[in-house]
Amino acid sequence: MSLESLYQEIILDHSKHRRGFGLADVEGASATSHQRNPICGDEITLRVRLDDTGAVRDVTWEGAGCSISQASASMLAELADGMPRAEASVLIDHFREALRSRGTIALDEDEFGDASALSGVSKYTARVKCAMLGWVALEDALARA
Amino acid sequence: MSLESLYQEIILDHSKHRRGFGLADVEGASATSHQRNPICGDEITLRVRLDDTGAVRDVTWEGAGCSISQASASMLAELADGMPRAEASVLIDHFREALRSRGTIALDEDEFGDASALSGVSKYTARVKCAMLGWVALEDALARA
Amino acid sequence: MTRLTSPILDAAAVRADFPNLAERVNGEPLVYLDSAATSQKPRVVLDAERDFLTHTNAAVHRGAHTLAAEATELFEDARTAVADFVGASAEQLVWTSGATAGINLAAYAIGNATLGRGGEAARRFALAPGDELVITESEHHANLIPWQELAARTGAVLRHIPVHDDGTLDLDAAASVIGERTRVVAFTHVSNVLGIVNPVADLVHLAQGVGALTMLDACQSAPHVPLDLPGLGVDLAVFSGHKMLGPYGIGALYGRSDVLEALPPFLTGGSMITTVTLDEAEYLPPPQRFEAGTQPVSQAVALAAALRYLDGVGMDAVHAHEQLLERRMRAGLRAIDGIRLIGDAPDGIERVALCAFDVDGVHAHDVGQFLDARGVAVRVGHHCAQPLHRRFGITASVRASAALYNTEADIDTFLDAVSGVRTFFGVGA
Amino acid sequence: MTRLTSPILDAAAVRADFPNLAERVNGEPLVYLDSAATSQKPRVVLDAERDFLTHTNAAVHRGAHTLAAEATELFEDARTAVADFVGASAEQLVWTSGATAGINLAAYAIGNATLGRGGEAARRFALAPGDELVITESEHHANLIPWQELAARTGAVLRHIPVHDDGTLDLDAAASVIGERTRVVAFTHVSNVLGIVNPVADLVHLAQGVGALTMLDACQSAPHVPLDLPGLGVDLAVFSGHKMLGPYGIGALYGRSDVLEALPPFLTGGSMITTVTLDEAEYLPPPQRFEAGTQPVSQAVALAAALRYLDGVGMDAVHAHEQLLERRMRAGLRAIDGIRLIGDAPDGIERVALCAFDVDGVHAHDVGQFLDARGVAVRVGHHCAQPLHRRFGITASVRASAALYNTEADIDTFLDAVSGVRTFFGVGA
Ligand SMILES: Cc1ncc(COP(=O)(O)O)c(C=O)c1O
Ligand SMILES: Cc1ncc(COP(=O)(O)O)c(C=O)c1O
Repeated sequence: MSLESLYQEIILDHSKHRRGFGLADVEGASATSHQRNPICGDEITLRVRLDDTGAVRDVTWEGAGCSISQASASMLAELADGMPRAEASVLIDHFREALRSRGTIALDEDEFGDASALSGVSKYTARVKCAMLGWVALEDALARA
Repeated sequence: MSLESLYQEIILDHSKHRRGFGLADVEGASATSHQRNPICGDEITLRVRLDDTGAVRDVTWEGAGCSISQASASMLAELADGMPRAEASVLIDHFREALRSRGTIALDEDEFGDASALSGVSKYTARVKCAMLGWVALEDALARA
Repeated sequence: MTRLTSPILDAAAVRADFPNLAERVNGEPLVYLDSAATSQKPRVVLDAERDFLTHTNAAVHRGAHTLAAEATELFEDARTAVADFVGASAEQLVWTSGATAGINLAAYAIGNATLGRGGEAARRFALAPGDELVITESEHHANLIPWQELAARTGAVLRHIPVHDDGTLDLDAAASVIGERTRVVAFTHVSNVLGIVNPVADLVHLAQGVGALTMLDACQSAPHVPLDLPGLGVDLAVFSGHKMLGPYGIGALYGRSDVLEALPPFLTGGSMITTVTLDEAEYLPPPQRFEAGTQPVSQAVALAAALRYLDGVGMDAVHAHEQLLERRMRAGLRAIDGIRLIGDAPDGIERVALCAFDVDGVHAHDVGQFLDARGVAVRVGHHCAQPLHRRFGITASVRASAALYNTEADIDTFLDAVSGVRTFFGVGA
Repeated sequence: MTRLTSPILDAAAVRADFPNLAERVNGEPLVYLDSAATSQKPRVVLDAERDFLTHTNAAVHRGAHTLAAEATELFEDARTAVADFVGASAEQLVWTSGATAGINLAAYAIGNATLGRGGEAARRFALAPGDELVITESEHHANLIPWQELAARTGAVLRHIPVHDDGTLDLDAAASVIGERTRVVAFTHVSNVLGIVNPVADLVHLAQGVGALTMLDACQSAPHVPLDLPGLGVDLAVFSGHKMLGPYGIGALYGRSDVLEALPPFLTGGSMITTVTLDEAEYLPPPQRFEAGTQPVSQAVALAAALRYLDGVGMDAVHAHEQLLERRMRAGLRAIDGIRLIGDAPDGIERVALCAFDVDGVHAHDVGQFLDARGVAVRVGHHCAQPLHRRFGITASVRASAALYNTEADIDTFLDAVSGVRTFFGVGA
């Protein structure tokens, strides 16, 4: 696989213009999660609010990390907004399954939007944790909310 | 090397009719040494008296061990009797040197008497400690005397 | 690799997989009956390690580069394979440098808990003066001295379960030794001198009854009987790679998940932490928490190959084959004048193919030398079980131990040689 | 095997001895610049281990049989060879499973002395609350966390010697940190992030002045510079086989004889005792006292082969060659826009061929991935030195490290790749 298919334009773009970046006030937030990747020292803090209908709102985050982890969190913030909580959980499960598939399951563009560009990561086992970081944080935050 | 040249008749004989076996009374003895071989658990206690001229007298010993260690102690008890202390030390040094020589140095019959039959042991590195046991005990006892 | 479906294996075919068995010793074909000390290794194991080192070698868990990622995958696959072999899951399997290191890990982790390390969760392991650690009289020094030292460091008391004259454990005594104050019961699955399979279920039952932690030394069972460690109900267990067709320098500690979760670390260093400052460190969950520093990576890969080989042959077939050898060896030794078997329990007691014995009038060392001249490699000495030898009134014994690659002909050569010992040394008849 | 007498070695000839270097990665020839993590192994090392396993394999130190005697000889010859390589004698060399295990051995042995183990002789190592252990800010976690834990277990206090902005040790600070209460000074010979050779003599002088024990982490110096550990005057030192062309799962602890004689044991089990009862054990003198259980025998033999190989090439030639690579790499990196070298001490400071750096605007992980696509294997992350990274205001860096088998062409390929990083990721110019 070529480097260009791992680092697609859209990934580099999200890693530079990070959607949801900058943590919202804790007031009004339903839950916060802090996650880190001990291998590279990357960290993320992610905050989420559930609205009256139980839908995911205002996914905001902060953290330092490689372009894959930053882009992935950015894409997630955009994608999850407005999603019913249960749907978000399913989304995260599907994402994990595809990323762990060692390239055998692609991320569907209809389901994952921009994040479908992360399909290539699943061939790089050492990078899967980078791409998962924000998603694990959202999963954890939802579990606490 | 054949087993028969390791276990010569004279060795088997000494191992069965052990000269000096049975520890003399501590009274009158100049020094005692206890030695053991941690690998096989063999032990020896050896006692020696130095007479007025400083000669080695009454080498007696007790202990359990393989036929090589028993024969070697028996031969030593016989050989060292009446020997000036300094000569005994040289004898022990020569014995050690030959046994560690991996078969390159033979034990001279004039110097070692019956014990010269132990030359073959030096080819069996694992058995050198067995043959040395009594000699190390005498060396140690002389150092304490 | 040899794959057989028959319950009894084809020892000749298996032998062909082990290059070392073709050696000659003192001009005689090698009859290797010292597998309880260390086993020989099949070609697939040597190849697995060399392949790894020549194609994939790189440090694991810490690299973005391709070699490191491949090495990490092989390493973690090996963990799963080894865990599988003993019925466990990968998170329950901690790499160690061998069984001795695994038992020390447990003893020191408990010692660390006693000194307040590991926080709240570890408090259940902390020992108070007068607490009791229980072992058996038949332990290898590896499952004895670490507990002596732990007792000496903490003020705990070491007690032991005696063995009967026939080598079986005295379970009545066990029931009274294991009591209120017992905190750990550490025992061997199979003694490396007696060859008897201990009644694990009974001991686990007694230990659980008083809330004591159990540690099983599976060194001498893992290569010979199908193992299901979670099924046995023990909290911790250890085994060594080099005794089960694998390389030196690797072994494993199995632990129940809740026990490993709560134990504080033992060795510390790289790759077992999350955040480190100059003042303190936070530790990863198990198994990584217990794996400080560079792990024996190529050895892990090779050990996995060894266990796949054993699985290919089939542990049931291995066991059945070795039972044949065991009966032949024991019956043969019983029939030779002047031989006393150590712990010769009645037939019907489950055993592995291992006999330790004393030859009347001939020192073990001399017996070993005599057998060696005939190409028969056995072990002589106390086999790191001095208390057990003392119990039987001897300081050393001769031990013959077989493995899947031994044949009935090996046993016969051995027996024939043993029957000549006393004549050669001029004792007996 | 390659033998050269010229002071500068023939890297192409050396390369041919390393099968792994012929691998291709992502379609590109492998440029392996991750030797500080683990080195590649020459064919003679792989052969030595395989030869041992296929011809001599047997448990050492405990057998009367021929194989066991041969194995024991090879094993003890290996000890002498490895001791020789660092200027020590065989009794001063303790086998360990690696450097991490060696440092833990020292820290736990001191902990055991503190708990009263080891009798009279060991009392000099016992720590009292408030006693101080000193490390440096640039230690690998392996030479940091074991001392943190020892401090936490004993009430001792851990202090550190800071580094200057250029990565060199602050010796003025060292002189004030090391004082009356200092009991141990543990420091690395060469940091695995900075590559700078620390002033061992100065630190030993300060430590000896207050009667403190010294522990040298020689992991990153042993493969690269001629070593004379007794000459350096340290009390203890460790290194790892896998970083010096040898196998995984083996390393050594060097100790001054009087220190090893007095230290109580750490790991306990078989082969390190004289007499064992159910209640207590008596221990052998060093080095055996510290070698519990089956040792990594084939790995010891292979490590000796690795060091004979290095001696064959000549450590002076290795050092001179690597100096060339070091200068080329550092000069090249300095010339690339947006690169910040970590601890870029002025020229003239002694170093090994290792550079860690930060690329402005691109995360280390991404840099590693980019280089990997070009076949260049480097390490990214904190390299088990989080405190040092924090000191320089970063969490991760990229590290390139060379060994005797790297060529100037390797360095150029690496530099060329690095110079393309920022453009690819769309940062900078
Ligand atoms: C300076 C330094 N010390 C200690 C270690 C630990 O060595 P090992 O992981 O082989 O135990 C390393 C390597 O990881 C190192 O670079
Ligand atoms: C029953 C038993 N336990 C423990 C050990 C120690 O194993 P290792 O020396 O591989 O650590 C052995 C083998 O020597 C053994 O037979």
